[in-house]
Amino acid sequence: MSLEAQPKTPKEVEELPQVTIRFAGDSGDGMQLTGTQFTNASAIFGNDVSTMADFPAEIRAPAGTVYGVSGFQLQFSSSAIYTPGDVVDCLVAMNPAALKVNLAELKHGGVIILNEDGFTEQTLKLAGMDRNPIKDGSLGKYTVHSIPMTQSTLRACEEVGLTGKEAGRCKNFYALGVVCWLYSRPLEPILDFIEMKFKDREQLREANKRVLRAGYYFGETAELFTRVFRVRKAHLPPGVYREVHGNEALAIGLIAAGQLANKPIFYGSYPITPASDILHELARHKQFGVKTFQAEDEIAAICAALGASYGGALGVTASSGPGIALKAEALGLAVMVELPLVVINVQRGGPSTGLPTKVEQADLFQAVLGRNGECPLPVLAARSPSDCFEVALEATRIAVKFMTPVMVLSDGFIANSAEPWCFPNTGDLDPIEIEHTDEPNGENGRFLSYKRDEWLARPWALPGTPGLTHRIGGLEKQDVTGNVSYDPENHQRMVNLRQAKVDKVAEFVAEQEIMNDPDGTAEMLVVGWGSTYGAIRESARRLLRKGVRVAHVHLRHLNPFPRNLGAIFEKYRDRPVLVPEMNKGQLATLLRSKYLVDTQHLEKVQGRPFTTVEIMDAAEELLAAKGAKK
Amino acid sequence: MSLEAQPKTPKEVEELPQVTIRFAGDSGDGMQLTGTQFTNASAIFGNDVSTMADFPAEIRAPAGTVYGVSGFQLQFSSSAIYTPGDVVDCLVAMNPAALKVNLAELKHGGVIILNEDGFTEQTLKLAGMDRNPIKDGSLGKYTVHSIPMTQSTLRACEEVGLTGKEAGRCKNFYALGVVCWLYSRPLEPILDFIEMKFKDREQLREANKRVLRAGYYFGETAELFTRVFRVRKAHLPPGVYREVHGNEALAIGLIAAGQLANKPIFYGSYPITPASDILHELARHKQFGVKTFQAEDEIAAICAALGASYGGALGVTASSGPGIALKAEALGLAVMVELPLVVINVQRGGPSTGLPTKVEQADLFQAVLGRNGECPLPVLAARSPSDCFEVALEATRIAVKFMTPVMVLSDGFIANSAEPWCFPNTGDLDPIEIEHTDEPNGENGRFLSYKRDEWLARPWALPGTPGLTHRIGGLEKQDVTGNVSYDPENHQRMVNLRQAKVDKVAEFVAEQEIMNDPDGTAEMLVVGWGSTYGAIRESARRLLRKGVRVAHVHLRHLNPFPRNLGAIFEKYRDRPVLVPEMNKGQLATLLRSKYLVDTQHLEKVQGRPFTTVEIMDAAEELLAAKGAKK
Amino acid sequence: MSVTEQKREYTVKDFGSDQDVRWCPGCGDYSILSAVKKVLAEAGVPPEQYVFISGIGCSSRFPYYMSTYGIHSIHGRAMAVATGLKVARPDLHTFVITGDGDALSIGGNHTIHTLRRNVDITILLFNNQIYGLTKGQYSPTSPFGKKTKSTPMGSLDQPIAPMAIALAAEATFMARTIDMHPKHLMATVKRAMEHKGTSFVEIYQNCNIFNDGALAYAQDRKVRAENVIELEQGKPLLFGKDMNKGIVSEKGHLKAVRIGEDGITEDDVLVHDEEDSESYHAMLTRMRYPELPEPIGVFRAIERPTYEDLVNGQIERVIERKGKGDLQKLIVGRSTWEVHEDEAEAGKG
Amino acid sequence: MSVTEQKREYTVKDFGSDQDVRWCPGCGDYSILSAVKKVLAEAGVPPEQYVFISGIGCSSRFPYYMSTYGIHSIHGRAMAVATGLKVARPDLHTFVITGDGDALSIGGNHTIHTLRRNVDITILLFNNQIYGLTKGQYSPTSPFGKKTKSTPMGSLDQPIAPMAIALAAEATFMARTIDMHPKHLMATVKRAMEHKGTSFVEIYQNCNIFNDGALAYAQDRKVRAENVIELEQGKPLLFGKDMNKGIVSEKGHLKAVRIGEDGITEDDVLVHDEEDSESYHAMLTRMRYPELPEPIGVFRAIERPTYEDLVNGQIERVIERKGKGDLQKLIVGRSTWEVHEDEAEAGKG
Ligand SMILES: Cc1ncc(C[n+]2csc(CCOP(=O)(O)OP(=O)(O)O)c2C)c(N)n1
Ligand SMILES: Cc1ncc(C[n+]2csc(CCOP(=O)(O)OP(=O)(O)O)c2C)c(N)n1
Ligand code: SF4
Ligand code: SF4
Ligand SMILES: [Mg+2]
Ligand SMILES: [Mg+2]
Repeated sequence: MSLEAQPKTPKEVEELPQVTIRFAGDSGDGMQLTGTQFTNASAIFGNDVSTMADFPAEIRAPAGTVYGVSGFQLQFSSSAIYTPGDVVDCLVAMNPAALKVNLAELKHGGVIILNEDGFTEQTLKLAGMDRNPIKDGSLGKYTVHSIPMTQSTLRACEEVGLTGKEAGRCKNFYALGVVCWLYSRPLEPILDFIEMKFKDREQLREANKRVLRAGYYFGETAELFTRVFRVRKAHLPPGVYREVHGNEALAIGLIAAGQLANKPIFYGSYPITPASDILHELARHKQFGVKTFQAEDEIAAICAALGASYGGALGVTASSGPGIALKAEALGLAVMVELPLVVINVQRGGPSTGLPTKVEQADLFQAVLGRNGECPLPVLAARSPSDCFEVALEATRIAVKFMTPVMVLSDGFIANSAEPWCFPNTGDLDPIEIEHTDEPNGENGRFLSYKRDEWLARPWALPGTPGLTHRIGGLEKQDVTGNVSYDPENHQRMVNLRQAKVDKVAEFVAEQEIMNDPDGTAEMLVVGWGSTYGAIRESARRLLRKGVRVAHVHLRHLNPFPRNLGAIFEKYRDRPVLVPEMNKGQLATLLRSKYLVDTQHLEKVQGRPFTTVEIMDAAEELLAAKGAKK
Repeated sequence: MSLEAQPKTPKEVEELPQVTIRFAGDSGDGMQLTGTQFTNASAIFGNDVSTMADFPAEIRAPAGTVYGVSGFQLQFSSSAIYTPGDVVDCLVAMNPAALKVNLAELKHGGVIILNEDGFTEQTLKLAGMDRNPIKDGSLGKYTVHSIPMTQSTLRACEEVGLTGKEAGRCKNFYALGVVCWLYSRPLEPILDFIEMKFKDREQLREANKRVLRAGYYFGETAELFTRVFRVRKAHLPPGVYREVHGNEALAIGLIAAGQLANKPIFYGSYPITPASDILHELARHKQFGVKTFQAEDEIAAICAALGASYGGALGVTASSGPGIALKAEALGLAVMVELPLVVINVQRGGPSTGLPTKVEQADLFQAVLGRNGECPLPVLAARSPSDCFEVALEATRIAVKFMTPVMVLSDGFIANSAEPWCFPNTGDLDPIEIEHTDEPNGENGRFLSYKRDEWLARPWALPGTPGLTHRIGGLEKQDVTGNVSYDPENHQRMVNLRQAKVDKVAEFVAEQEIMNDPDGTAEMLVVGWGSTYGAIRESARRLLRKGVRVAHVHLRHLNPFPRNLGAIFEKYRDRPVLVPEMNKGQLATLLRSKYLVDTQHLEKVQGRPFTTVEIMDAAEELLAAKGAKK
Repeated sequence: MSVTEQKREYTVKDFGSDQDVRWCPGCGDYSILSAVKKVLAEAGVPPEQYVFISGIGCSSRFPYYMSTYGIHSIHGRAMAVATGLKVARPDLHTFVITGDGDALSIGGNHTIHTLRRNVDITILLFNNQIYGLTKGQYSPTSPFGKKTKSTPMGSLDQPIAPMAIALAAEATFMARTIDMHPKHLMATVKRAMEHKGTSFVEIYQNCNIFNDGALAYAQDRKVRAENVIELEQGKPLLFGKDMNKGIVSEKGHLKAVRIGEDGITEDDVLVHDEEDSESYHAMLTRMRYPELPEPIGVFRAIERPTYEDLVNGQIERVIERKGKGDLQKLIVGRSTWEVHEDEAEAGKG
Repeated sequence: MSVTEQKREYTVKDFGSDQDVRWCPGCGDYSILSAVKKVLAEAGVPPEQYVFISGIGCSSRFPYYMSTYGIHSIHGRAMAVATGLKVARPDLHTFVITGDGDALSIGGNHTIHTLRRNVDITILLFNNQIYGLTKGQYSPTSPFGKKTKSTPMGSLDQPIAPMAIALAAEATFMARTIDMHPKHLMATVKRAMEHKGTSFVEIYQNCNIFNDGALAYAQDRKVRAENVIELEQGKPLLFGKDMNKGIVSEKGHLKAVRIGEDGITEDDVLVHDEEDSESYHAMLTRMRYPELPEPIGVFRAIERPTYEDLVNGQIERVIERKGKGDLQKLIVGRSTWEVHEDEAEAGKG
């Protein structure tokens, strides 16, 4: 590690187990980039990291307004972590609005780093502040560092030859430099990034480098900081890591599925927040034969994907809640024609347009039950950014094995968060085996398009194959032959078969694992799904440290449920079951009806993830209540 | 009653408590009309009646094919009945295909009336029959009357001056005449009908009258019939009755709602089986100011209805499962903007296009849970054709009282069935009171579009009103003001408020009634919803006659559940709870999760209603199993 | 939409709401907002008589910034919502605000069906040739080969012309105007409002964040004259800085010519006629940059009864013939029978 | 759709399925089915190379009656399904069978977007001006004032012309033909199949149950010549029993004239050109009975790369430049770091 990477005059170095920083500024201030770079540097340094982005719903609201504030939070740690942090240790605020919006989550005594130049009469007014908090003493309980970042940035760029406007835009790297110094971060990975990003733009490259260093040296030189902090490397399982975002991991997972199945991916989609980035990502990887299709709407997107599947491609479509609603009718068709299809819902706040850039888990009912008729399909949920890769692979395996559409649930938190990913070696990934029928499977050379295999899947016969011509469609079809049939008993049989097929997926996938309770003696059970994983896991671990034993079951399979889930509830019978969800109890409803288990619900429908403390408190309260009852 | 109405030479008259007849023929044979006329005559005579239509999915499949068979079944009775009958006493079949398709449901020893002329070599072949069943003795266990109806019809029309083709089309009235004689039905109502229907077509009028009488007199004269049957008047509650079909009753109910609310109905819809007839019916009643809008698709239909509601009309939209799926996104908007809207789903067989002309109850999940986000709305179900009227009224009351979309579930059975309706006097119907805010409700003359009343409803301020301008939309809004808000706590509050509002509907509507168990000692509880009403009610009554006491709870309110439903389950705790549904247990799922009650499910997903016997058997088995366990 | 109420005095301020405008600084939407407010202020009809209905998109935030009634509905469906409102409430002045994605991608079908019905509403389509709100994917009006987030190697769909779609949908009023040409913009919006029936206005709008300058050929004063023809009723189709170029039709084939060259005189040039005929209007819709200059102004303005008038007309006619509906009669239906007290023994619950 | 495979001998029977045809006796759909089977038999491509995709409607039952591959999809979405299939499998000959409700009401938007993309599929739109399957409601092509089940006093929507919509959607091939004119029907279907790109064929079809005779003016041999112009490449737009009437354009305004009257000669008459130009094609789409005779035959047939070729072209170009995708490289991404055994104490599960 070069000299640059270590504070040269360590005034006083305090070791911390972990730190949570939030960068906040205008949408145009580049806070997402700043945060990502800091994360990257931390990960490469060897910390465990977890991030969360918080976008405004507006593209670029007028500068200085509270609704235009864009935030990026990360936690970096010397041990394994699972959340971007409950409370913020250090807040970087580029203007009054950013300060105002984020102050509540800063811990008492936390560090504030302000761009002093951003606190003008006008920006204060825009943020609805009467007085300048830098001056009025209202920030007394925090450690405030007010730095004229814009000025300093301009000065650092003086000789580079940028316009003032251009140079001003680099101020986020100044802030980044300051923070790097304060938390003893190496600059090299960031300098490398600048090198690559501005490969062809000499002036910008030079400017950003200078500004970054200027911020860093300012920290070193200024009398402002009496001590700096250090977070040691984390003890992660050995292996090679990269950082990955949720939507990115979904895209990589889909491409991997295509490669492992030796099939082209056809991705039909209509842009929608927070799912669009999957489309953007896939469109960049045409060398894998991926075909991306930006459709005229969500219905066309899913229908095209289904058509592609009929032709033998791996049809995939993605959207968020409102767009998934539009796909419901076509999903019914997919269930009826029994073709493989992967449908991804990156959930956001609802109902209706709701909170488009915020997180929520309220589309579970829609995924499992939101269609006309008896219309079952497997539903999987990813629990973290890197888990998206696994889930994309598994969803594809199920889709082709069972000839069925599969729904994958992610959410706005996972989509835009990053975490270290101990990625696999492609050689270790099981191939996805697909057999296309190429011979008649009935008597007298007849092709029976709905004759099922041992998994109850029908054959996937590709158009173009001689002797296997057949017609499929949305009308009920005769068992085995696939001809249209209005026969009453046949309908019942087909309804049962479609259900039985989906139920059989439970035999195909792994049993449910119980975490945090090796000997089965935990005092309670917490059941979760999706992106609450990190918060629940973290709280279970922290409770353990307090001597409270909490078993954690985190469901990837939401339909059908894992085959041993009933047994798990049996096992924990008479112990409280807590189900924390970012909705009003959707998983709880499904569990209660299926297992008649009296779950306790912890809900948070606020467009932001659970904090660890919220879950710990709920668990402890529940135990206390139970104790009191005894 | 005129002479014509009574068989002149009653060979032998057998009294029957009730009779089930099925008319079956080609789609073009006029079987629906024939059945309707017989029903009408029976109702006017004083029987209780219940009917069921069974259409093919094809418009008019080639004559003589099995998939082109159209059927109409009715039961008429000397006591109150609730179903169109389990097994058929008398089958009228106009051709081999009609015989083939319907024979299985004829009781042993039942009567078959055949159009002998319809059994040609060609039609036999079309029906896939090697031999003529009239001649090969295969119908030995039935009483078969084979009558050359086409010939006789042509002869009866000889002097009227119709073409042979036109005359031939009258043969259904010949069949009707025969059946009227056999069951001692008066001809007068039918003759009146012919008079009216062919008001302007002298020849057809004459021909049909002659043919009807010819059939009747044939019965009287022919040696074929050794006895005729009579079903006495039923002892119905006193009052004036009419016959009504489900879709018709929905239309009348909506119009009544409009009149009682003093509001125009705006009905936006896209045609779909089996909902289209509501549109057709409403379009005929423009004198009530009803505006019907045939939209370009289901989405436009609901959006237009919502727009109309914003303007102060009563917005209504209807479809069937696949079309309701398409409305899901807009329903979310309706929930968010909190405007009154009635959404009707006339359910059919699913999933996907499924069995478009058949009955099913598998859209309950879709109605209650099938949207993105936490998106609650009240759901009501009609239990019989005439109940549709009540439900349409109640849905409207709830929609305007609570400012919410309301989903009404009907189904293909109710839609096309008829029953006697002891219709209300308009003077006895409560008006629907609507108050449109016309003054600012906030301080300083501000209008607060989301300030709620004691029912948690927001004000319905109409565009055009000075001082109340406001904007609504699908983004989350601030409590009270209705401004767009991304605030986390506000989102939770609004999600809770929307749920609380819908939950409050339970306080507004009646408590759940328990039938068939006045003293609470029944051995078991049967819970149903929708069109299973008749079959459950009938089986409960028949079980009672056998000494088996079964309490019957039939839910109109599926979301929220009636406020005393929990108490009812408490009351029957430890007694079996049977939930018969024409789906795989959707209501059962909701009940189980809400009340943790271990329901037993009886499912039938065959595109046709339960028979009484099926439910009786299930109930008895359940009791036997319980007995055995003891 | 006809504005016939008694006029009072209003100012632009009367039409602005108390909500902060949240578009990106420099966005073309601002000038459209300001033009619309000005036109309304001049119309003299109070704010509460207007309803602005939008779909989803940057442009669709518009209603929040007006002090009128409004609905920010769902993506692509604003016209359907507006249709229902207008049929229920013909007295209200109803605007639809939409974008090129909202109106031509997901909402394309509603656009067509609204136009053919001729509901009396005013549609303003903000065409920035991009999806703004979702951060920059190509739209149905983006040129072929457009590089965007979703098409890093260029888009592959042929763009469609909103005016061509409108005519195919039997629009009674269609016009095009430009965000950066405020006078023309205001005049066009005013004409659209005054039209009785669906008026459809395409507004070229700059998205300076994701598609800056895409429409500069028409927006930029410096080049506009060469690339745009300002349509005027009864006037020949002339263009160019010196107005010395014109459009001729040779047996149905359009050509740009220079007056005075090859014996061409102004008489050979097509003459604009808003009212007549379809085939001429059809030709106008096919004029596209860079092959031909693009017309701006009112392409077509014809009379046809509005949908809501027709709906009400049918109701009135029935009532004239049969009188107002009698609910009791409807409920009673065609034939009834009575069950008397003494017949009633076993009840039917 | 281009049919280039090596030809073998097939008969009509090779293309019929074992399913009974369930249309009403007398329905125009029968003759279309028979014509398509004949054309395919002649094309010499085996049945398994074809896929017929339909929506919902009477017409959409078509695939069941063919011995090819097929999907009877959902209402209005056949073109989207076909697009996905064709992009995934450019080798298959893909047909879409649709109705006026399916393609222009609920599916109108997909029609537009499919056409502008120019996917190489053949669309046959059975236009019977009615919703057949749902038993007789008016459709987007029903004439104004049409009395149907849903419009007992007459419909109030202006009908749209499928050809006008197609051109507005930038169709590369559009044609019209008639169920009762089998020779013309077969020739037109054949041309459509041969076109490389989306071909859009409107077929006038009689629904003898719910709309009998609605299109008799064009179907009936006795009157057809007066009401219909058979387009032929390079030939003047003449019509009438004696071919003595023609169509002229006066500065873009179309008129029917009689040759020899008012000094009009055949030279004044418009000459049909499938390839050039948009404005002429636009005029053709506006010719509607009874004001003008209606063209049948190929309106427009131009060349433009197909969507699937463009998609594949981009993929090939990238692979040429960067080589085939390397999964491991993709998974590894831009920057990684390693955690060594000795650093690992507390695991992360
Ligand atoms: C059903 C649905 N699908 C997708 C979206 C995401 N979305 C919102 S606006 C938009 C397109 C915006 O483009 P345009 O209509 O041109 O408006 P602009 O932002 O350019 O003004 C999209 C795809 C959505 N909100 N709802
Ligand atoms: C989502 C959905 N909405 C409505 C329907 C009902 N429906 C089936 S076909 C049809 C219209 C048929 O008309 P057209 O496309 O002209 O076909 P035709 O029957 O005349 O051949 C309608 C409304 C449906 N099946 N699905
Ligand atoms: S993204 Fe473009 S269209 Fe949207 S507000 Fe910003 S500049 Fe305007
Ligand atoms: S209803 Fe009309 S279109 Fe449908 S099959 Fe019958 S005749 Fe043909
Ligand atoms: Mg746009
Ligand atoms: Mg049709």
